[in-house]
Amino acid sequence: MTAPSTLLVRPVTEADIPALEALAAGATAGVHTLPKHRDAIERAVQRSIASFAARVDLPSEESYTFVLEDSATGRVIGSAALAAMAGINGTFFAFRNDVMQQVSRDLNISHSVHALTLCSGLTGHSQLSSFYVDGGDGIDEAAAALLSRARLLFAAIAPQRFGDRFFASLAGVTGSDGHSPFWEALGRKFFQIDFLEAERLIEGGRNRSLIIELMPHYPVYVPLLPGDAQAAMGQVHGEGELPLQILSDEGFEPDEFIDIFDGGPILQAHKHALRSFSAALSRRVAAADEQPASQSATVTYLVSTTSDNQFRAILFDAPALDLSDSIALSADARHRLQVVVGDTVKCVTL
Amino acid sequence: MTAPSTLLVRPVTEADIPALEALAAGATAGVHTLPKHRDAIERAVQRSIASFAARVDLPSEESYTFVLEDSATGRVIGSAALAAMAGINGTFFAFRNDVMQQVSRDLNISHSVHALTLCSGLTGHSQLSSFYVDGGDGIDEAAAALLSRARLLFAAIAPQRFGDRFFASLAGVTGSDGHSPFWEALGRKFFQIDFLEAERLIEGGRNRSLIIELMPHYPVYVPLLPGDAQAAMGQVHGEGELPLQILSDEGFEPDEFIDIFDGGPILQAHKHALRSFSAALSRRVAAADEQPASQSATVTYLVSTTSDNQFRAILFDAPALDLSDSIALSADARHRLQVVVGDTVKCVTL
Amino acid sequence: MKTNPNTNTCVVRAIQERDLDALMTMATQVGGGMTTLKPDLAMLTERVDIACASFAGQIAPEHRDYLFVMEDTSTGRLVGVCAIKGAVGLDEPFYNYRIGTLVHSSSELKIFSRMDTLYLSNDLTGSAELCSLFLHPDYRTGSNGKLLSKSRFLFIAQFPHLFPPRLIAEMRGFQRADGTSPFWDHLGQHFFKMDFDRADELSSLGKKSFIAELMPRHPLYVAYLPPAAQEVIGMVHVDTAPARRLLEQEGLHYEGYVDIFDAGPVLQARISGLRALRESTLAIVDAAAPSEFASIDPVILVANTTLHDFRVIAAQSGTAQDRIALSEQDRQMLACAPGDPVRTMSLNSHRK
Amino acid sequence: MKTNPNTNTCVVRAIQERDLDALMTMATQVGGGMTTLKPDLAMLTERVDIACASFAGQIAPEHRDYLFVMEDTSTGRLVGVCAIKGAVGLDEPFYNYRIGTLVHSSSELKIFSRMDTLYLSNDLTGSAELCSLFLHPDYRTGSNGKLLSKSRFLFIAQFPHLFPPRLIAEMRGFQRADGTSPFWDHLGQHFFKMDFDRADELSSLGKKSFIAELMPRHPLYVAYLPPAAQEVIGMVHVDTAPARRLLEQEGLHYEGYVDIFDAGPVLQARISGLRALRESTLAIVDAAAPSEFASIDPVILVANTTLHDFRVIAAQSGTAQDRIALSEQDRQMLACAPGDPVRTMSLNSHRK
Repeated sequence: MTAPSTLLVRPVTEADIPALEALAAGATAGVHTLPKHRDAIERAVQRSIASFAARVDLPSEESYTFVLEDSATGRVIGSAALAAMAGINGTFFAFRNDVMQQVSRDLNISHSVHALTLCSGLTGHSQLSSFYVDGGDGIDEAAAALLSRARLLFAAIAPQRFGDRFFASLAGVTGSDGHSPFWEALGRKFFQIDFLEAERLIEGGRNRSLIIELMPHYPVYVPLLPGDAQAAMGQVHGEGELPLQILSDEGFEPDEFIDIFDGGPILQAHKHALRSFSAALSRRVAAADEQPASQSATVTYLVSTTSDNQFRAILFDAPALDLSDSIALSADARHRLQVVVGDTVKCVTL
Repeated sequence: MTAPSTLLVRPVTEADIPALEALAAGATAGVHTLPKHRDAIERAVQRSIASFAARVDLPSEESYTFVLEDSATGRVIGSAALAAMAGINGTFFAFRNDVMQQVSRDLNISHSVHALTLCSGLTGHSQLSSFYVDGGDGIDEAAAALLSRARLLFAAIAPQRFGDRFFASLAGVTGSDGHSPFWEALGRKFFQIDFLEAERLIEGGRNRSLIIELMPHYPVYVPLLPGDAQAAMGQVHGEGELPLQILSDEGFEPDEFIDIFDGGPILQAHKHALRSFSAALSRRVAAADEQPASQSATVTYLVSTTSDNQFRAILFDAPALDLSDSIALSADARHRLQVVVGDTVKCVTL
Repeated sequence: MKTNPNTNTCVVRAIQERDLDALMTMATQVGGGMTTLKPDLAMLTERVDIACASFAGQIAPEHRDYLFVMEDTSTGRLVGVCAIKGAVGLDEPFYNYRIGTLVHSSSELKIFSRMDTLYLSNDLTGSAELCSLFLHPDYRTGSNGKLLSKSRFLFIAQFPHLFPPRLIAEMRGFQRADGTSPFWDHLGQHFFKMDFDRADELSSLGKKSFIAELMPRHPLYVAYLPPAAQEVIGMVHVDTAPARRLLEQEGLHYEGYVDIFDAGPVLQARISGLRALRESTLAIVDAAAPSEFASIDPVILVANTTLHDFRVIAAQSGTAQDRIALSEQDRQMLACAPGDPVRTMSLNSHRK
Repeated sequence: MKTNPNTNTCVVRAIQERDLDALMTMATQVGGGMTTLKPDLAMLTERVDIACASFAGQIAPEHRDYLFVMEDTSTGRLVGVCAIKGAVGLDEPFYNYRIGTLVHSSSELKIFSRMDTLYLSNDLTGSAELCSLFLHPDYRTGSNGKLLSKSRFLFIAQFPHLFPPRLIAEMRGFQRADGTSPFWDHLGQHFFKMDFDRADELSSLGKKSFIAELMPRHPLYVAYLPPAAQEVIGMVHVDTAPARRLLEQEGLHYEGYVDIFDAGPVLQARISGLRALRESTLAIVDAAAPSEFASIDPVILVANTTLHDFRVIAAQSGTAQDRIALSEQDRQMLACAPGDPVRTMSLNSHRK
């Protein structure tokens, strides 16, 4: 497979707002978490611009939005965000899936019961969110991986902007009508409204005080939930399978947390477990014509700048870099990254 | 520092029972968890012998007891145990120290409150316990490290006998009279007896159904505990500092769990984070006179056999092994390990 | 005028050691569903011993178990049994679910949810308990049922100092026609992994540590349960409905406590709020010839005032000026003589 | 014989719109500790409007707020106020701690611990509430205090269909001499990080979402608290003890619910169990000359039967054959005439 040679991930700009509106129109309610309405999009863009511009020593309210652009056409075909700390201005709520041992030695009984506890353990972790790629012509997997993982390359070159742990909440199982079996069994009993209506009111957030006002205070014993709600726990929506695959390859793992609304999986990782942190290589940029064309097979790399206020990332096919201290980039690639020969870039295999 | 050259760690045998009784007489109640009475010692020895002899595919009820012997005198000067799975025949109970975010956006209030929840999350993990070295002449730190860490070398050569995660519960703060501030604030209210009496009755176990009968069902809010009990949470007893240091060097970390009785720290690690697993080297045994005496500085290694039914471990000073595929052992060392030239041993730096 | 012969030949009285065999016979007739009266001779022997010691005042009030039998004095046959336990839950924990309310409200979303919750509780620990009521089918006529059940309230009214402030009665919960319990099937079963009868039997044998070991400890929202289980919370077994009505007439109420296995209601009262404590009165016995009784006289309960040989009858008579005329037969059944005090109360409550 | 002039010139009556200024004046005299009667004109205006609509039957019973004032008819001055809320907790959650029991028992160790626990609860949601009682210090003589407090029970007895089954009254909790609360200092303070007065004020303003946000949600063992905090659970403020006794005489009981901030007790009753519903009776008014009154007559409470102009007085009189003789002054205070029905009840309970 050859890397798509015209793609570029870069920070969002104000000029992207119409394109983001168009993207949002194609997104599925209750599945994709990108902002939907003009004012929410504008707020997110302004916040991202301010976040990239800020000098940051410790992560705080910053949230970074990236867009995937086809530089051949100038068209924005995807967007994704990375929040420095989840739950800013509140608490990020999730259900922790605890296991309780049920043991009676006298009666020779031993089994385990799961229980979901509303908890705030993910507050302050860095959060991947709002991932969306226009799937009009079918989503290119490499393009999706570039967009998703570029966020983590950014975190790797600017670690002071983020926490030590990252997570991503993936869309849970819903029907084509937006019916969520997990919501029906739990959230509806407390919110008394439909899943999509709740998501609309809460704007997809998990940090609102109304959650603690409305959601159950005590652990929810899983055996008491209907079968379809139990089955939905930790299961990803069909449209979340590609993001799940990309993040799993990166090093994320489903852990003990699930989403409080739709029961979707929450993937977590310590940054040291992520390939963008542990396996990315710093290489000096060379011009492609400085070296003889290699006969050996090439590897597709994500290549990014190493400057956190001029961040860009592309895909590039190159011979394996393990034994080289430089990467030969084509003029076009250098142009897309806005780097020159001698600059340093981060490279990680796709 | 030169490694004590007469020490040996080996599986316990029936002949060690009187020595274990003598050791137990010197141990401090409520601090050291080795069995105290003849019948308990006999049970532990029989269980260890059966465990070492068993062919094990999956960890279960096995518990392995090791002794530290001064081979010059034949005297047993320490013992330590490693249980394949904690909480066998029940549940291993611990307090999980949860953080609850207290946020009221309207009132601009944000702080966190800790709460202790009785939980069984450590059940099934492998447990280090019963560590004790006779401190009559002051405890030799290298000897203590050999005894403590030899258990993990054993686990590394027989991983199928253990779980993926290991933990050790260290003695918490108690006064010279056995008074535990954490127990006074919590356990006493439910057990209505003194700390030492409770430990005696329960034989140091944390897997008894009477714990679930007596201990609090609901999270204990830490701010409600008296100051001295809060201060004792996660603090190690003076006699636990050396074991804490040894295990920390090995890769253990204090995590979210503390002991339900005295509030002492519970250290945890995934086996991949332990030096005995990740940094131990397999080396062929050479005779010390096969190689010219090295002029370079030596490093003290823990060296163990690689046979799980003939397990032995010693300390040995050798030149750094990184660039060598063998270790030159003296005749005495080979004798203590009962290995011959050409055998394979595991080596990890002290 | 003649009084009802069925009524007049039955007396409820403190059990005696010689009643053991007849009690055992009755226990075999009880059938399932009453865990406190099983045909187990060792258990019954112990219980009769404790009851005799209770009436003799030989053990502390909170350990007493007052067992009463109904005897048909015309035949000497024992035809019914009932009991009052001095206190529950002092040896083994006494568990209930308490139904509480939690409100979840968001002014922002204009949502206000008022939700019922089940809390595992031992709140009723130390209460006195009415239990072990059984009347032989042949005698389920006239006032016998009321006499048997209500005799206990006269006992409490006569000896209130022997009782704690609260009195309870556990009612058998709803069952389907096949004997299964929807509440158990949708709740307990998930945690106990055994069938209802087994759990009920273990509990009745006083082996309650398994409850502490297996019972879910956190409060549960009733809304988690399917409608079939929600509906039966606080509902009695169809056979128990008449017993429930009798107790409610005497001042017991369902206050939101239910059985942890079948969600049957616990009825409860403050002792001081019982009808018997408000309405029963002492009267002095006069001798009366049978001809003095008129059928217009209401049926009243009459008890003697002796702890060790407590006796209650239902008599057709009336009290006036704190005196009561009793026939010789009634006086014999009560083991009392003219001039003795007796405690009387109308059989039925006058208040709605 | 002359009757007590203080008593006889005071009437408790349904508030009217024209009473607003006088109510505001009274509210300034109340001082701290009563969160439902603050000298805030906008709040009082709204409250009087709701009260007038309540007596006029213009709003649903559960949203009503019946506000009564005591007027000294000899001067026209308002000297007291009291209220009954139709229901609590239907707009904002109504929180309490409920005190329950948990038993921890191990037969192996022969340990049996019976422990009190605090459960955060909204169980009392929907109850009617007695509140806002204030009597001017100049009038704290004779029967005035009882008249003011107990007038509400006659109202409930006259209109029981307007009330839910349960009635409650929150009592101010124990405070130290310096006005601080040991319960708050050892419990709420840890979670709210504010002082008691601020929390109390926020709550009284109906801003209760902070409680949901900050309150510890899990049941607490009382044993976790230091003795100073344990001791005051269910204790009233020293100034509130007389008010508590009055309510207990009328049939309210402390049943284990306390305030979440200061642990002051909530008194509660079934409406049907109130003394007023058992003992108050209707009588027809007869005209009586002052000379007919004898000082041996007991003081009784007399109320008219009109919802929109409900009035209660304490009169020295007696009822016989369902008739009552009232002086012209009394009849004027009650806005009733000979031949009208009135509801009467002895001022003091006859039962212990």
